[in-house]
Amino acid sequence: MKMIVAIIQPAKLPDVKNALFAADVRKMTVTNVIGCGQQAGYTESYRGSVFEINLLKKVRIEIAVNDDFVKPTVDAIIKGARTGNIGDGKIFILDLPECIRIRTGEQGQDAIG
Amino acid sequence: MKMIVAIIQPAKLPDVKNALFAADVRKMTVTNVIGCGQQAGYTESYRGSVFEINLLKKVRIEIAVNDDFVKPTVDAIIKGARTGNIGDGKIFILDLPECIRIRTGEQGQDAIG
Amino acid sequence: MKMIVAIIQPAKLPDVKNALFAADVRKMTVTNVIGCGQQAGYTESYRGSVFEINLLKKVRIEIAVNDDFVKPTVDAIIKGARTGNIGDGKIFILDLPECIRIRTGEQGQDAIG
Amino acid sequence: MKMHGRKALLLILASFCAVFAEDGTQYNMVDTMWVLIAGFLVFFMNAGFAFVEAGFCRAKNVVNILAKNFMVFALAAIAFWALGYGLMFGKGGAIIGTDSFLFSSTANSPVTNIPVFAFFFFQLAFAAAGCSIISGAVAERIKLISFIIFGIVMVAVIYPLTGHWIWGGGWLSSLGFHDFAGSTAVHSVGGWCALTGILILGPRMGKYRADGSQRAILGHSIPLATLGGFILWFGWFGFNPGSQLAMDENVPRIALTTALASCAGIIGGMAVSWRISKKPDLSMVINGCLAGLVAITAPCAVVTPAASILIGLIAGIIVVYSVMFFDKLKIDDPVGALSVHLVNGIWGTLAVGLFAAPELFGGKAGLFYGGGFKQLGIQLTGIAATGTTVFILSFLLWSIIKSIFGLRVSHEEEIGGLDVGEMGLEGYSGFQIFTTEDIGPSISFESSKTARNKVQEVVR
Amino acid sequence: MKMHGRKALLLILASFCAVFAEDGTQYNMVDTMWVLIAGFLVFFMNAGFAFVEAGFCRAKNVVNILAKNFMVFALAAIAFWALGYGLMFGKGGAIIGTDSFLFSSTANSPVTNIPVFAFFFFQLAFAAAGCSIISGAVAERIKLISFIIFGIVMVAVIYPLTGHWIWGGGWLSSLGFHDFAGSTAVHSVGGWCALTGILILGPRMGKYRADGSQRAILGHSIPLATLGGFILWFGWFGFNPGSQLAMDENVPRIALTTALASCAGIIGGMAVSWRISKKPDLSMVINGCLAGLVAITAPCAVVTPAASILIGLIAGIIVVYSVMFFDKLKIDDPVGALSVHLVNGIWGTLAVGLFAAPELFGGKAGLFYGGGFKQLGIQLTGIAATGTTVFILSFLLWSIIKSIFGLRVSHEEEIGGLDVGEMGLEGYSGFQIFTTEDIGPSISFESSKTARNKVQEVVR
Amino acid sequence: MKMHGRKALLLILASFCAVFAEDGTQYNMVDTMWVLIAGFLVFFMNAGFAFVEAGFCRAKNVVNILAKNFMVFALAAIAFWALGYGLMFGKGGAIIGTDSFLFSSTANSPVTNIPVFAFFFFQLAFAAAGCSIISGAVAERIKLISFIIFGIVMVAVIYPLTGHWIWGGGWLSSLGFHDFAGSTAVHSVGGWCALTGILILGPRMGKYRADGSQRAILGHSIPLATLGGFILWFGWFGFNPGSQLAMDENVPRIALTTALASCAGIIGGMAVSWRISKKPDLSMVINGCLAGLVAITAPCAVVTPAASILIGLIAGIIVVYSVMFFDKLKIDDPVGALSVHLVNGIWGTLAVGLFAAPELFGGKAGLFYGGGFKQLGIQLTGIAATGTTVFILSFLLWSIIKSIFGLRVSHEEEIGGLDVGEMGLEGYSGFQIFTTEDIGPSISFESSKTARNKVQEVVR
Ligand SMILES: Nc1ncnc2c1ncn2[C@@H]1O[C@H](COP(=O)(O)OP(=O)(O)O)[C@@H](O)[C@H]1O
Ligand SMILES: Nc1ncnc2c1ncn2[C@@H]1O[C@H](COP(=O)(O)OP(=O)(O)O)[C@@H](O)[C@H]1O
Ligand SMILES: Nc1ncnc2c1ncn2[C@@H]1O[C@H](COP(=O)(O)OP(=O)(O)O)[C@@H](O)[C@H]1O
Repeated sequence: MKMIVAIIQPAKLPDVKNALFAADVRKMTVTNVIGCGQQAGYTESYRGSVFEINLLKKVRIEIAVNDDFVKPTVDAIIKGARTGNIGDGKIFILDLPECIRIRTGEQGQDAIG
Repeated sequence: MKMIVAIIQPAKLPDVKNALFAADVRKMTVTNVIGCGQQAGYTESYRGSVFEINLLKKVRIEIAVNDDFVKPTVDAIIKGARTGNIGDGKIFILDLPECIRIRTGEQGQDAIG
Repeated sequence: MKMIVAIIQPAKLPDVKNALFAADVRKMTVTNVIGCGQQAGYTESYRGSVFEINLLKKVRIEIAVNDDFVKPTVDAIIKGARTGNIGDGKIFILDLPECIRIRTGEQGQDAIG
Repeated sequence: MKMHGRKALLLILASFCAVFAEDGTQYNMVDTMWVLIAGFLVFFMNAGFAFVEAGFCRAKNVVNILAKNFMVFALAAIAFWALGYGLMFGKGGAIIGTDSFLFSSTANSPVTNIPVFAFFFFQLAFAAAGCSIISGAVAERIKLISFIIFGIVMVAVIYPLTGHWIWGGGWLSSLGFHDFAGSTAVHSVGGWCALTGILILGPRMGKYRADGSQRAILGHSIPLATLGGFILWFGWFGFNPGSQLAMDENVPRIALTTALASCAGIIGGMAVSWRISKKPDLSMVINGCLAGLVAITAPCAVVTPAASILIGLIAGIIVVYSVMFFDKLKIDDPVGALSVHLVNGIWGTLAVGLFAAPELFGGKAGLFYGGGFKQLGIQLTGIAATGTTVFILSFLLWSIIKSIFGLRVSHEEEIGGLDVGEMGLEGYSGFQIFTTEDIGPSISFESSKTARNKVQEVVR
Repeated sequence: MKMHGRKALLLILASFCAVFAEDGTQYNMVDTMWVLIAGFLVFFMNAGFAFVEAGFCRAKNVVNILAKNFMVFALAAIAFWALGYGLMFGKGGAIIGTDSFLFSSTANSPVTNIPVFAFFFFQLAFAAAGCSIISGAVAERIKLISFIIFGIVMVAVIYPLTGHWIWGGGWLSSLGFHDFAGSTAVHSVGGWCALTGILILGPRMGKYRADGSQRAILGHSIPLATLGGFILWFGWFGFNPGSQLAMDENVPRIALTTALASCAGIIGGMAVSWRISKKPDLSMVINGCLAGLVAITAPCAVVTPAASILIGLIAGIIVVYSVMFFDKLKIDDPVGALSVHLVNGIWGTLAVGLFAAPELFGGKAGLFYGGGFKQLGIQLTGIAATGTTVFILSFLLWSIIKSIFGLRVSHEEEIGGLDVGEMGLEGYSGFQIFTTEDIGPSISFESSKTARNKVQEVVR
Repeated sequence: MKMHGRKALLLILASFCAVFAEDGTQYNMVDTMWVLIAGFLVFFMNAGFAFVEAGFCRAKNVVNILAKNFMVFALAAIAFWALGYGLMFGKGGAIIGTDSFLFSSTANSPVTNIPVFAFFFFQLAFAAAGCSIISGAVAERIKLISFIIFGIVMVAVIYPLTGHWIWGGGWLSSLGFHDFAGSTAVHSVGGWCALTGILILGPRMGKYRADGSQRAILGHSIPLATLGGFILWFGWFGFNPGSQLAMDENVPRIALTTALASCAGIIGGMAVSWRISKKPDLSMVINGCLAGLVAITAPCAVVTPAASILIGLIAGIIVVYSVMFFDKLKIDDPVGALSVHLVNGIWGTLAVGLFAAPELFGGKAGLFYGGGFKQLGIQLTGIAATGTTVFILSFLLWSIIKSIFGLRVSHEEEIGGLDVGEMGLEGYSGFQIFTTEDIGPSISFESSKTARNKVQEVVR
């Protein structure tokens, strides 16, 4: 099993979710994060001083999947999140040796979906 | 060492924390997340339109433990979080090759606790 | 590649960011978390009852790096975050088998930076 | 008011209770104080509009909406001072006033019991209210500069023009059109401007789906919206009773009809939304309250308390259906300004023709009080004349502004929020806020009907 | 007020300063304006109650609490209009009024200097206040529909009944019971209803632990609660001085005693909470202010400024201990309504019997001013009679409602929040909010004493 | 006001419209009501100050700032009651009042048309305002106890001393110094105290970098700050027009100059900030509004409406540059209190000497109205005398407090927030808030110039 972690633009979350659903990936955990990457920030001004915001709002999606689902999942994320602009984000794939469903105690591949 | 990541119902956090303390697991990192799983959402209405909320509030707990602590930790989480209802959540267990305590620079198993 | 996860004091984020930039690490994802560790909490009072806060505000930094960047990154985090007090936090290092840049579809070491 | 013998004498004596200005003009200081305090309350309604609108918008646009409302009084003041007051209350014909520009102490005033400064102050507060109505309707997508320019011209020209017809001695008032505190003169006029603005701007991104269905875009702070509702409600006790422009024995009744209509509006909005969506929708209840207030604004002085309850109740019912109706037409009004101010402004103006009680209306009566269709016809004339005029003028004005400055912010800015794009300042520094829409209403999953069907039961 | 010769003449002349109604009745327009404006301020207190209660509740219940407070004026208005006013101020015997139902211009009024519409408006605002008190006490667990029904019946029947005894010419007023602006008639009555509600409802889930100790359930927005406190404070300058129902030379003194008592209440609450918890607890300071205001409500017109400071100071001290006392009894009152309104309503009513100054009280005097126990005894009678009656009636009413509709939401709904369950709408869309309690107060770790002992030093 | 024959007779008759107190003194009840209501509005400004300051501070200090503002009226009341009122308005020489301590009904009053209770109430509200100004300037780093002690002594001694000179019959008023509602007496005095406080406290941690550049420390809630701005604006209609202490024909004009100056201040602040930072900075627009209000406070009764626009416009321009200027000097004023109250208090006081119109100023005139430098010189004298005195006294007072209690919280507490450290209570329980500064303005990356240069384009 793999743990897929994607950092995307907040505005693309609905698209990514749609694409994942279309690929039959229906479980995920979403976190509000701020990110710092290639993407330039923007300036704001407050009480006479101008300043740069370079930690930008992003959304982090965590999806645990069986190995055969890795490709469809990654593809769906890319499909939903890509605009071609800097700041589109990253996908990280980690090994996931174990997964347990709290409700039933099921383990492994049965528990993930 | 392992990194245990559990997604649970927000309301169960106190119980899980109690169960972990009882199992002598006293270190953890908690994040506010929203999750999408088997659990159905609920409807809200706003200005005449009814809509479904299907990204539900969850709590993510991250616990780094030595290998012999994995089972007690998982058991404690299940003990604290299980209600038997859909939405109880998942536990993911990842390998954790290294851990460092920032204060002392200690590494590995000494650093984790 | 490795996924470095550091839990630090919120007030040290600027210092850590500075230290990372100085070490030429410019990409990261930051999350607001609350943590429970060795550090004691503090008391608040509300409407006549005194209570302890022992889940303290922390910041979680996630940095994906190539293997040769692990040491500089860890050193920079320690440099920026260490005060020598309890509560300084932890660094966890996980294996990261794969990384994909959403914008370009690049994979692996090319995608990470 | 007819006076005979003894009473007249007493009134003459009573009139001594006044302070005399240097030029020998005599003002009633009780009336003056009343009008000033009412003006303060109307002024405070700016805060009410600001927070209703801010609460019903998303967090990423909150600074923008607050700025518009905070500055609107300033813009209105200068515009009304220079041009608007003269067009509205200057001496002139049936169509428009032609003197008293650049307001000063010698300006023309329709009332003699209070100093012209007090009258101007009160009218100024009214003019700003008209402008505030628009800002909510076009929120979350309009360029700041374009709104500002529209607001200035609107207060300087459009509002005074129809205002002159109704309150400045123009043709509608000669006709007998009755709009006591401005259901038409203020609220509908603002509403028509808002409507044309929305028509030209189009809906917010993501509000309507490809399949024609609509998504709820949740307001970011119901507490702020509720605060705004309370402040508007409070301020309305200056708006309506203050419009008597004197403290006489009618004022308490006006305060009471105002209060009762708002209460009935709440009950109407609550009942209908409870029926429709199985829950009493607070955002609709607030709109219901405001709808009741808008509707009673025209008839508040000429109807009985019992009639005011009916008028308000109907307003509260109308507003809910109206919100849903506009959404069907894909007319995207984030705060319900059209339903509250335009639709209920019309309803309230009509209500004069239906419910006016002869003993309160100088012998004339509404339809239900045996006065036949006469007054109703006059009211309809006024509504139609004002509506057509303001619709055309505001449509033209928006179009001109659009061709020069553009009306709408860029797509990127709309997604990222007008606070970053237009204001360079975020509303809630340090707070973790989901900017993605998905937190609120779920998007539709056409590709996945099964998932959708499951979402029924309420869990947690 | 006694009048002789010259002065009487002047007063007669002064009385000409009034406008005369068609029916020859003469009203004082200065008084009328005062009562109206005071009524507006009292009306605005609805917002104050709403935000104190909203701020002291959790974010997941904020829409529910706001809705209750936003709608309460509407419910009270209709109930008071139809039934309450007649029972309270209608002509009738010592027990209850029996005419003036379905209020209209011919309704009975105890005062003649202002139109009955003004009097009704002012009383209406008061009636709503009584009902608002309850909503905070039963917050975060009561079913909306059950609260609404209770509120309507309470304003229609319970409040007018005892109100008739005290203000409507009933037996308590004949006895000489003095409750100027309603420490008992409004605040204690609301407080008793709140108490019976809490007793039947029980505490919020998780408020008291198995071992009997209590957990703090933190309010979600101290800024909103503070805003509410400021608005209530502001509104009280209508509540107390307005209750004179005339603008005479006593009013400034009443405004001053009101202000001073609130200040002393703040200082009392601050000092005690500082002593007890080593920090000045702002939530207690706000309660202290309100406690001072409630306590001065009965005696504000008959005590000296110096006495008002003492009354307020004691109120501020009482309120802190009272909050802790109710918590010991496991009577869970999220906003401190019992301590503020019930306990200090009683204290304020007693204070008349202790501090009334003969020169302000028509020659009668309180205990400390040499008047003996007479007035104190009367005050005690009033408190006991009102308390017993309201306790029993409200207990019955809650019980009946419980048996028909149920009083309490389900456990799931209480955990997930009433906003989702009862209102179908969340307060802060897009904001990331921890719904788990654990963010606030820590739970107790009986199993892990050592961990607990370490939590001492204050770090970051 | 000169009176002749017929008019005098009428006025005498008019004066009958009053209620007579037992002691035969005659008060004007219209004036009394006006002063009371104005006092309520000024009182409500406390809420305005509280929310402007709270909004412009960080979330971690919000309870602290609210508590200071909520309690300040209480502290001021007791201090002013016991000592301040006597020093300010007691009979005495040119320097200080020497009776009327422990205020009671027999206290000295400069006005005879209203009861001394009303006058005291109004002055009390003013005294609290002076103190509120300071709390914003020293926010986010001062110890609560030290601020409380400063506030008490300031209201008890410093404010009354210079207040006596200006309003209590002291030497400045004899000289002809004109400060109608307190640009100097209230605002500058508060501003000077704030300045010395900041000088001794030093800037907030992290506000200025080693290289001398400054970082923006963002306010946590622009909605709250805007709410505060609206409430202050609303309250100012009590502050200025109420200072007439009577309801006469001048009051409407004063209300109007107040309104126009605030509008012009908004436009000034908006225009300048738009020019400087390419965006209209709402935080500056709010400051601009308040600056206009402070500036018109001294001259509001003696200038024409046109002049008031100019005065306000200049104030709005000044305030933006002043904020930037103080930041250059590393004088860290989180809310802009110095720029609003001190700088524009001075500007407004000078404006009397420039713009006073002879027909409104008893024949005397300002420089631009042909009066030469005379009045300007007097105004300058007053500014200098008050400024020097208050600077020295407040500097001494802060120093003494510092040596006894310390002024500043510990570094840990400042980082972790005063809410935890000083108040033991957090403002937003359950909300996820970034306490790190980095969310707002970015830190400087001296070591990494390239990264910095890239940050230009505005994306999402
Ligand atoms: N190496 C990394 N480690 C952790 N987070 C990263 C890393 N690289 C990118 N991110 C996250 O992805 C977001 C987008 O990265 P960015 O470099 O702007 O996008 P792009 O993929 O277009 O180069 C960043 O804001 C950050 O949150
Ligand atoms: N495969 C997964 N990947 C990531 N998060 C998951 C996954 N499965 C479940 N979750 C998280 O766990 C939560 C509960 O899942 P759900 O399927 O409702 O529970 P159950 O364990 O009862 O089937 C989800 O809301 C989601 O946050
Ligand atoms: N084993 C762990 N698993 C998960 N998070 C941890 C673990 N240990 C520490 N943390 C996180 O690091 C933070 C600091 O830990 P603490 O023990 O106080 O610091 P120190 O490194 O000084 O011992 C905690 O609040 C928690 O968020």
